[in-house]
This record gives sequence, C-alpha cells and structure tokens, in this order.
Amino acid sequence: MSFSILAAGAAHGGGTPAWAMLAYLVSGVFFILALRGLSSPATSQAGNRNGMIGMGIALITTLVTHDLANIFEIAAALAIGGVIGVVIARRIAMTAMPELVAGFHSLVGLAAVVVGFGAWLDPQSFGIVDGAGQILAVSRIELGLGIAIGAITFSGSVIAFLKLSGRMSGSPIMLPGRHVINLGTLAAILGLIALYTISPQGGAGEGWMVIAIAILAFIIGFLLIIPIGGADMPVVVSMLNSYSGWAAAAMGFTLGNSAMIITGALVGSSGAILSYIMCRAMNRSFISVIAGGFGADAGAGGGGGGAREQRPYKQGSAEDAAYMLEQAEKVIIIPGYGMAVAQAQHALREMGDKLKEKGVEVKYAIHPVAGRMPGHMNVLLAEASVPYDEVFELEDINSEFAQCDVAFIIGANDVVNPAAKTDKSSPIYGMPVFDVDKAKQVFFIKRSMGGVGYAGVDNDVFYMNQTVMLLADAKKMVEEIVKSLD
Amino acid sequence: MSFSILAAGAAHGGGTPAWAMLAYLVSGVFFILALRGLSSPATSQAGNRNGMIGMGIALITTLVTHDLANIFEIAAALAIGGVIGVVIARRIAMTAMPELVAGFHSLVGLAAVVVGFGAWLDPQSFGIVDGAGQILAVSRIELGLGIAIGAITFSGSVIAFLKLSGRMSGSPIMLPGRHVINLGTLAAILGLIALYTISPQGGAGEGWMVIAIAILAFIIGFLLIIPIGGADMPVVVSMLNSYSGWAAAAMGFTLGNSAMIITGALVGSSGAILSYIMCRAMNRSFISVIAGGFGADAGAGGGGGGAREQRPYKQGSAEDAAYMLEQAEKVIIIPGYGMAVAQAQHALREMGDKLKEKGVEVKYAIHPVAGRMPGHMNVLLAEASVPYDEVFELEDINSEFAQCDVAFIIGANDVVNPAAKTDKSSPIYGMPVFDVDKAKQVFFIKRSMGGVGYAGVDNDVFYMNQTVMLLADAKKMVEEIVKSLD
Amino acid sequence: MDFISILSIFVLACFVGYYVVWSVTPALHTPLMAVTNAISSVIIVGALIAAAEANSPIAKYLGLFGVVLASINIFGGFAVTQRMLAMYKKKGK
Amino acid sequence: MDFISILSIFVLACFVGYYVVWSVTPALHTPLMAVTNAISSVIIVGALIAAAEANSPIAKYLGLFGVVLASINIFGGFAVTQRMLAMYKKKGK
Ligand SMILES: NC(=O)c1ccc[n+]([C@@H]2O[C@H](COP(=O)([O-])OP(=O)(O)OC[C@H]3O[C@@H](n4cnc5c(N)ncnc54)[C@H](OP(=O)(O)O)[C@@H]3O)[C@@H](O)[C@H]2O)c1
Ligand SMILES: NC(=O)c1ccc[n+]([C@@H]2O[C@H](COP(=O)([O-])OP(=O)(O)OC[C@H]3O[C@@H](n4cnc5c(N)ncnc54)[C@H](OP(=O)(O)O)[C@@H]3O)[C@@H](O)[C@H]2O)c1
Repeated sequence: MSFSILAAGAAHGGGTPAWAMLAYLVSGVFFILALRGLSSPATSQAGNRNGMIGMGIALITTLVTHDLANIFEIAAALAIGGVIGVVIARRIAMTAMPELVAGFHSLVGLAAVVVGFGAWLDPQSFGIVDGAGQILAVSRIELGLGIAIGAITFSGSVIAFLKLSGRMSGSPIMLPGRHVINLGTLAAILGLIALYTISPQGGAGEGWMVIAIAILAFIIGFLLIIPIGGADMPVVVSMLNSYSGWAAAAMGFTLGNSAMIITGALVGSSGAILSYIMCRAMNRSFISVIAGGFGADAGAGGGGGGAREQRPYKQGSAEDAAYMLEQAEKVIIIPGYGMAVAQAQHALREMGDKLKEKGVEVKYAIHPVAGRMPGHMNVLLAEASVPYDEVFELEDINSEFAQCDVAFIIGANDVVNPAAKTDKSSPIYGMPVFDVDKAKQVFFIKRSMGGVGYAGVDNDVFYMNQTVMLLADAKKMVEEIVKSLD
Repeated sequence: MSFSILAAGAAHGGGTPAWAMLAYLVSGVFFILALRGLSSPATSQAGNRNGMIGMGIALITTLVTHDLANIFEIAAALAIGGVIGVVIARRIAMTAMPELVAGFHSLVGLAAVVVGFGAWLDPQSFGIVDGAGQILAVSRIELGLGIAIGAITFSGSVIAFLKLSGRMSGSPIMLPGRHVINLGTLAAILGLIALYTISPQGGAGEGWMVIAIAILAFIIGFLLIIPIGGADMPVVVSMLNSYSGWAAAAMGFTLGNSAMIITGALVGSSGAILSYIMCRAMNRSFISVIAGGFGADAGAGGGGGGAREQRPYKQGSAEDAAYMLEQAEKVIIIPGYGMAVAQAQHALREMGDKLKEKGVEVKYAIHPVAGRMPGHMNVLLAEASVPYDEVFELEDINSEFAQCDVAFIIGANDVVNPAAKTDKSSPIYGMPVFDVDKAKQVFFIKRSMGGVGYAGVDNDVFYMNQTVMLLADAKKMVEEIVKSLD
Repeated sequence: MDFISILSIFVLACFVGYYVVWSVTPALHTPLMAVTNAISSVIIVGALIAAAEANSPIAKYLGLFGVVLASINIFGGFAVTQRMLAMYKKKGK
Repeated sequence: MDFISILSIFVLACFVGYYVVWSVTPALHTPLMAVTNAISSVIIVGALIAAAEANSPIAKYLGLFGVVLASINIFGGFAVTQRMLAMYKKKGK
C-alpha cells in the first residue's frame, strides 16, 4: 500500500514550536466550550466569553511566533476591523439578524479567498513548500479548494444578504438551462484545481489558474443562490456556513493548526445540523431547497395568492380581542415572521404582562422555522424581555392547545396551517404545525386576507368557526389591544 | 519555558507504519460508534457489532505489524481466553450481572499489570527506550502508574465480585486506623514511582521497585474496598472502571496508539459518569461512598432493623391482590433488588400480560438505583420479554402515580421511601423517590416486616392506609397472583 | 504534526462538533449562527501569517486586508452574540 | 506521533466520551458497563506486543498470559452484551 500522500503531509506545521501547538489546542478547546455554553441561556454568556478567550489565545500565539516587523500595520488592521465590527454589532436592529449573519458571513468567505492568495504568493511563510521551493501537492489541493469554497461563500452570502434585507426581490430568479451552466462551471473549477495540483511549474506560479478558480467560484456562488427563494435563505446561509467551516478545517490541515481544525469541525457541524433541522421542520429535502424555485408565486413580503375562492370569515376589532383575552384562563401566543416585520415584540410583551396581571396564564409557542432564521422569534422575544421559561418549543406545547382558551397568532401563517396535516398536495404537507384548531378561540393578526405565508398557500384557519381575523399591522393592532385592556 | 517532557515524548509510537496508525484510529472510531449505538435499544446491537469490528481491527493491525514467530502460541492464548469468555457469557444468569461485570473487571486490571511488566522486561519491543537503551522517563511514569492502577483495579474488583456474589459478607469491614494505613500505602506507591522514574540504572532495571509498586497496589485495592458496603459496590465497580480507562489511555500515550487513547477516554468517562449518576440518584457524595461504612447495620441481604417500634399494618393474600388488580384501570409496577434476588421477573411479566388481556394499563417504573447496578432492572425485565416501551424512568412516570389505581411494589424499598422527601435525619434524605403515596392503592411485596432495604431504614409506606403488605418471596407471591387471575 | 495526527484530531473534532451542536437549545440557534460566524474567523491566523512574514508586498497587503475582514467578523460576531445573549432572562429577574 | 498530537487526541476523545456516554439511555446502563469492559481490553495490544516480539522469555509468557486474560474479557464482554441486547424488544414484536 502506498501512503505517499501521508508522508507528504508530515511537513505540516513543522516550524511551529511545541508550546504554540499546545496553545492552539487550548484555543480549540475554548471554542468547544463556547458552543457548549449555548446549551442553556444561563451558561450562554460565559460560553461567549470562552469564545473570545479562545480567539485571543489564537491571535496572540500567531503574532508571537511570527515576525513582528509589521506589527503596527497589523494592529491598525485589527483596530479598523474591530471598530467597524463593534459599531455594526451595536447599531443593528434585532429584527435584522438574518441579514447581519449573512453579511458577516460573506466577509469570512472573502477573508478565506484572501488568505488563500496570500499562501499562494508567499508559501514559505506558510511552511508549505517542498525542497525545490514548490508548493506541496496536498497544499495545492487545500489551497485551491479553500479559495473556491471561500469565493462561493462570499458571493452566495452577498446574494443571501441582499434577499434577506429586501434590497433584492426575494422571489427566485430562474435562468434557462441553469443546471447545465452550474454543472459546467463546477466541473471547470474542479478541473482547474486538478490541473494546478499536477502542474510542473505550479507551486507559486500558474497565477492564471488560481485567479480563474476564484473568478469562476464567485460566479457559481451567484448562480447557485439566485434561483433560491428569500425564505429559503436561512438554509442557504447555514449551508454556506458549514462549507466555510470545512474550508477552515482544510486550512488547518495545511498549517497543522488544531485551533483551525477544531473550529472547522464545529462550524461545519453547526451549519450542517441547522440546515438539517430547518429542512426537517419544513418537511422538505435539502436537495429541493438547494435546487431552488420554492416561493415562486409569493415572495417573503407577502403578495397576493391571486385567484383564490372567497370564503366567509369573521373579522374582529382590538376591543373584541381584548375582551376575550381578559376572560381567558390560558392564552398561547404564536409569533411568526409578521411579528418581526412589524417589530411588534415589545407591544406583545406589554400585552402579555397586562394579561398576567389580570390572572391569565400566558405562554409563547415557537415553531422551529417561525420567522426567517432558526431561533429568530426567541431572540426577538428575549429582546422584549419575555422570560425564556415562558417560551416553549413546538413539541413541548402542542398538546396544550386542547386546554387553552385563546390561541393568539401574530404574523405567523404557514406554521399553523392545518393543510400540512391533511392536504397531501400542499407544498407544506408533512411539516409539523401547531394544532390551533383545538383551541376554543383563535385570534389571527395579519394585514390583509390577500396576503399569504412564505409557502404561498391559503390557510383554513382563517375560515374556522372559532377564528376571528384581526386585519392590521401587527404592532398597531397589539398596541390597540393593550390600550383596550386598561 | 522548558518543554523537555514534550520533546521526550516525540519518540512515541515512532516505529508504527502510517497505515497502522490509521487503522488504530479507525478502530477507535468504531469504539465510539459502539457506545453511540447504546443511545437506543433499536441501534444497540449494531453498536455492539461495531465494538467487535473495532476490536478486530486493533487485533489484526497489531499482529500484522509485529513479529509473527509466536503466532501459534498467541492464537492458542486467544482461543483459550475466547472459549472461557464465551462459555461464561452464555452460562451466566442475568441476575448475576453485577458480579460478572466486577469479575471481568478484575481481569482487565490484571492484564494491565501483566502488560506493564511486559513493557518493563522488554522495552525495545514497546519502542520506549532512549539512545542509551534506558526506558524513557515519561514511559517510566506511565508504566508505574499503569501497573499501580491495574493492580488496584484487580484486587478491588475481586473484593467487589466476592461481595456482590454473596461469597463475602456485604457489610463493611472497618479496620482501626484505616485512613492512616491507606494514606501511607498510597504515599509509598507514589514515592516508589517517583524513585523509579529518576533512578539512574532505572529503565529496565530496578525490578524490586516495580514489584513493590505492584504488591503495595494490590494491598491498597483490597484495603480501600473492604470498608465499603455491598450495595455501594456498583459505585466502586464504576469507579474502578473509570480508573482502568485512564490507565489504558496512559498506555496509549506510551505506545502512541490512538485506539487505546480513545478507548481510555471513553471508558474513563463512562465509569465516571455512571458513578456520578448513581451518587446523584442516592443523593450521596462520591466521597462518602468511597470513605465507606454505609450499610453498616443492614447488609444487602436484608437483616433486622432491630429495635423498631411496632406499628399497625394491613396484610393481604394473593387473592386480594389479584382481585384489586383486575379492577384497576392503571397499574404501575415498581421492581427493586428483591425481584432480582427472587428471580421474579418472568412471573411478573406473566402477571402483566394477564392484566393487559383484561384491559388494565400496565407500566413499569424504574428508579435509577433500583437493584444493584445501573440499568439492572431494565435488563431483567428485558430478559422476561417486557417491551422496553412499557418501562419508564423515574422522572417520566412520577407524575402519573396520582392517576393510577395500583402501585405494585415488588422487592423495592428504599426507592419508594417517603422519608427521603420528609425526614432530614434519614440517611437517604434528598434521594429522589417514587411518589407511591399518591396512588389509590399500594401493594408491597417483601419477605417479612423485619427486613429493610439497603439503607437499613424503616419505610412509612408499610403503614399507610392504602397499603397492603404481601409478605412472601416475590416469585412465589407473583405466581400465586397469576393463578388467582385465571 | 504528521498527517495521521491531524486526521485523528479532525475526526474526533467532528464527533465533538456533532454532539456539542445538537446540545444547543433551539432558543439559542440565532446566537449560535452568530458565534460560529465569529469563531470561523480563526482563519485570521492565516491572514496574520501573510501580513507578518511578508516575503512579497502583495501578500502583505492581501494579508492586512484579510486581517481587517476577519476582525470585523470577530469583534462584530462576538459583540452581537453578547448583545443577544444578554437579553435572555428568566422569569422574576 | 508527537506528544502534542497525542494530547490533542486525548483531550478531544474525552469530550467525545463525555457526550457519547451521556447519550446512552439509562435502560442500557448495564450493557454499557459490559461493553466498556470489553473495549477496555484493547490493552491486549500491549500483551500482543510482549508476546510477539519476545526479546525476553518471561516477557513472552507474561504477554501470553495477558492475551488470555484480555481475550476472556473481549469475547466474554461482547458476548454477554450481545445476549443482553438481544433481549430488549419493542411492544408488539
Ligand atoms: N425560520 C427559519 O429558519 C426558516 C427557514 C427557511 C424557511 N422558513 C419559512 O418561513 C416561513 C415562516 O413561517 P411563519 O409562520 O413565521 O411566517 P409566514 O408563514 O411567512 O407568514 C407570515 C405572516 O405574517 C403576516 N405579516 C407580514 N407582515 C406583517 C405585519 N407587518 N403585520 C402583521 N402581519 C404581517 C403575513 O400576512 P400579511 O402579508 O397578510 O400581513 C403572513 O400571514 C415558513 O414557511 C418556513 O418554512 C423559515
Ligand atoms: N442500582 C444501583 O446501581 C445501586 C448502586 C448503589 C447503591 N444502590 C442502593 O441499593 C438500593 C436499591 O433499592 P431497592 O429499592 O431496589 O432495594 P432495597 O431498598 O435494597 O430493598 C430490597 C427489598 O427487597 C426485599 N426482598 C429481598 N429479597 C426478596 C425476595 N426474595 N422476595 C421478596 N422481597 C425480597 C427486601 O425486604 P425483605 O428482606 O423483607 O424481603 C427489601 O425490602 C438503594 O438503597 C440504592 O441506593 C443501588
């Protein structure tokens, strides 16, 4: 058996002193502890601090073990980035989290491309050259893949950012023959990487190949993401997150750096698992999400379902709702994407407080894909100071609708649609949904009867006997209810 | 900073070819998958097969990369061990699991001692010699610790085996001044290891030190375990299991063998976590268990609580019980150590089946420390073909006693004792227990009013209004109930 | 580090990642996305090497650019995570 | 393998062990004890080395003795685990 590729790898990280390797390991362990902290809100802040410590250790170790001649320029670069980062982090509205994550994400992708080019231009410093001064074959593969994945992450995340922030229409853009174009481009990228790896003057030469890999990867990132609808963007962001993790791990192999390897595995798993959780909660296959085209008729921002039959429904006012809510013993509130759009979380919390004062039991029920990113609703409710022990997951609360007096749906739609349980032809069939039909009374806040949820389908809940539609902007409606509760 | 110890370690496993190192990694991954399979009964058998595959890979890799001159003797040794192992595994009664685990465990300990001596006698083959032919300092520490831990595991497990199998009294044997003796012996062992490590003609010489370490460790294993009561043996076995895991990991460091390192970490964690779970379920500190002396008045086999006040109780017959059980809508069965002693699980299953035929809902409730080892009751019920989805954990079923008609306690005692909730002076205070007092009717099978549970305390459940005592051997009593049910 | 060691670390880290991410409570999935964003910027190590060693001026400026990009992410990612996490409160607090 | 690599593997393996053992269902804690018993006999690798290389006759016979002990555990441990696991059945099967 030949293991030449293994032997070639023996040089990895060869120049790093033992204490630095230990420091990178410690840094990796801190990153593990950072994610571990997120297992409960109580430990999460300590977790985040562990993440910072880990990053600090990695930074300092790298600086100390390398030439410090450019330390002032480096410090300036860190300071510039740091200030920009902190300012963005402070200013951003909580409702803008999905696009912020996508935006930050594009930066990681671009940074990976930049590092890849740096390693290609200056392979000695990265310790990836063989005796003849050429870049090692394994390192060339890692380098090519790193640049390609980084570039895809960059352009894909930019599109995701634009779609999520509404700067670009959320509806899928379907080019004709796109599958052929995409496959062709992908094949070209892989071919170029292979060519670069075996190229005799390769190594630090063959610049056109490296640049072509980057350009093609930028293009394919763009092509791959535009056919995907706006509300599927979270899956895309997670997927790209996962890819970028694996790219960081590949870079870690090149540098023999355990902090990078561990981080790569953590981030790679995180992205993959979140994508999986979202797909499962929507009962759609990952492939169908990535193939795109979903949400073609109705974008994330609403839009009409067109030729729907008119069915009778009841409409109510804020006063009606306030009266019924006061009388109730138990109210379950189901927030959705519309709550985020309307920024209604603070008013909602006030309403909850008022009801609790009057002796009503109030619980919040969160669907795994309510809103536009995993945990989106939880963050918004936390922002409005709703205690997290009043907020429940789908499977923990779904059995309680039978015992509740009022199900209060605010800006949610698909996640309460019974068609998911009954109608095999529905695009959301099989998705687990809240059993709001079991509640004695349902209030449903949305702006108009025309608007639909992300999946673009009608919802039988509108027309149920016990449903009262509250047609208005979520924030205004809740504020009026709060007034009527006084 | 000086990192000479790290540099010294650089030789570890130096001679092993790359493919073999890869194979050991794969073997380690299979061991991880083996334990992962145990996360549910459905995947557990596949998990166990993964464990076998992993072991096969490790064995074959080791044989292939070493001299095959003695292959026939080795094959014979493997065959002898294999036959003995399989015969024991086939013949053993399920009720004898606790002592089997302890017994097998002692063998691992002895094997570790033997390997330690082997490495000391023949350090070249283990690749742990320096240029001058002396054993490396790190390896000497690992070797000394490995022998010491192995020897403690051996003698400790032998005592645990004898106590659990009833070949030795379960009651603690308290030597005077034992803490002084123990600390002295431990100090002597550590001192000898240190002396051996720095000894100039050390290495493969200084046999008296190595032998003295082994002998002292055998003695201390004995001394440490005899003061611990019989029912605390599972904690001891788990603790020794954990130690032996760490010893295997240390050996893995010496040989640079990732299969051993991974196994060591798995086994080490497993033992530690099981000990922790048991201590938590008994609300006792690990230290108090290891310090020993618990169960001084009443051994595992029962024994009188002596001067207890006589309080009135109701006694019933099998016919009474059968009549009430038939009438019930929901019955919760709580098995304990006494069911294992009486081997009543098959009769119990038959009773459950009869009741289910008559339309009664039957559930089994298992306390984390019911019986004499973690999961003991689950195995016995599984043996009697009770489906595992009728068997529930304490926290999942405890709220259901309020809605159940009959709580049927068979051979359990401490795990239903309300003193754990109310009586601060009780030795079991703070231990979570089943809320059997909330059931409409309680049947309690034990042999006599005199016998107590492991903790040796009286139980208010005996004297409750709704309790009927069924005083007899558990198996006989249940068989009679089954007859009356016809 | 030899290749097998690196591979071993990677394989085990994948197991750790799998378990640690599944143990994250769904209520904190948004902070999880933000914090993984921040830690994945550990590739700043590569940018720092390029910026510090600088055998080629283009490599140096590319490296410095990479440092800026990654540090936006690091500082921004940890800060926004911190901001979010500080909002999660228990009843009665 | 250098010491840092081994240490890294060990540290990560401890995390894996922690998570994987906590994920074992309590109903299977007895089989867990039996199977950890079996896999901890991987120290048979050491016994095999002693038995195979045999630069010293005592080492050889010690090694062979170790092989016997460990293989009792390996075969016995996996077999008894198998026997136990085969008994766990779902309702209606
Ligand atoms: N969370 C994730 O990670 C994720 C990931 C991928 C996909 N998705 C998808 O996103 C959807 C999320 O479901 P959802 O129930 O939260 O939302 P939804 O089904 O998209 O429905 C949003 C509702 O809010 C209403 N709305 C919008 N703006 C409003 C405002 N200002 N005031 C009041 N109401 C307003 C809309 O009706 P009007 O237009 O009439 O007001 C609509 O009924 C699911 O289909 C899910 O599969 C989520
Ligand atoms: N499972 C573990 O891992 C573990 C570990 C460490 C410690 N422990 C300890 O072990 C105890 C286990 O509690 P447990 O409730 O299962 O048992 P227990 O409290 O020890 O009680 C056993 C009961 O079974 C009865 N009994 C014994 N032989 C019998 C027979 N042949 N037929 C009928 N009844 C019989 C005894 O009374 P008679 O003598 O009157 O018959 C006694 O009431 C706890 O104190 C726990 O802390 C368990």
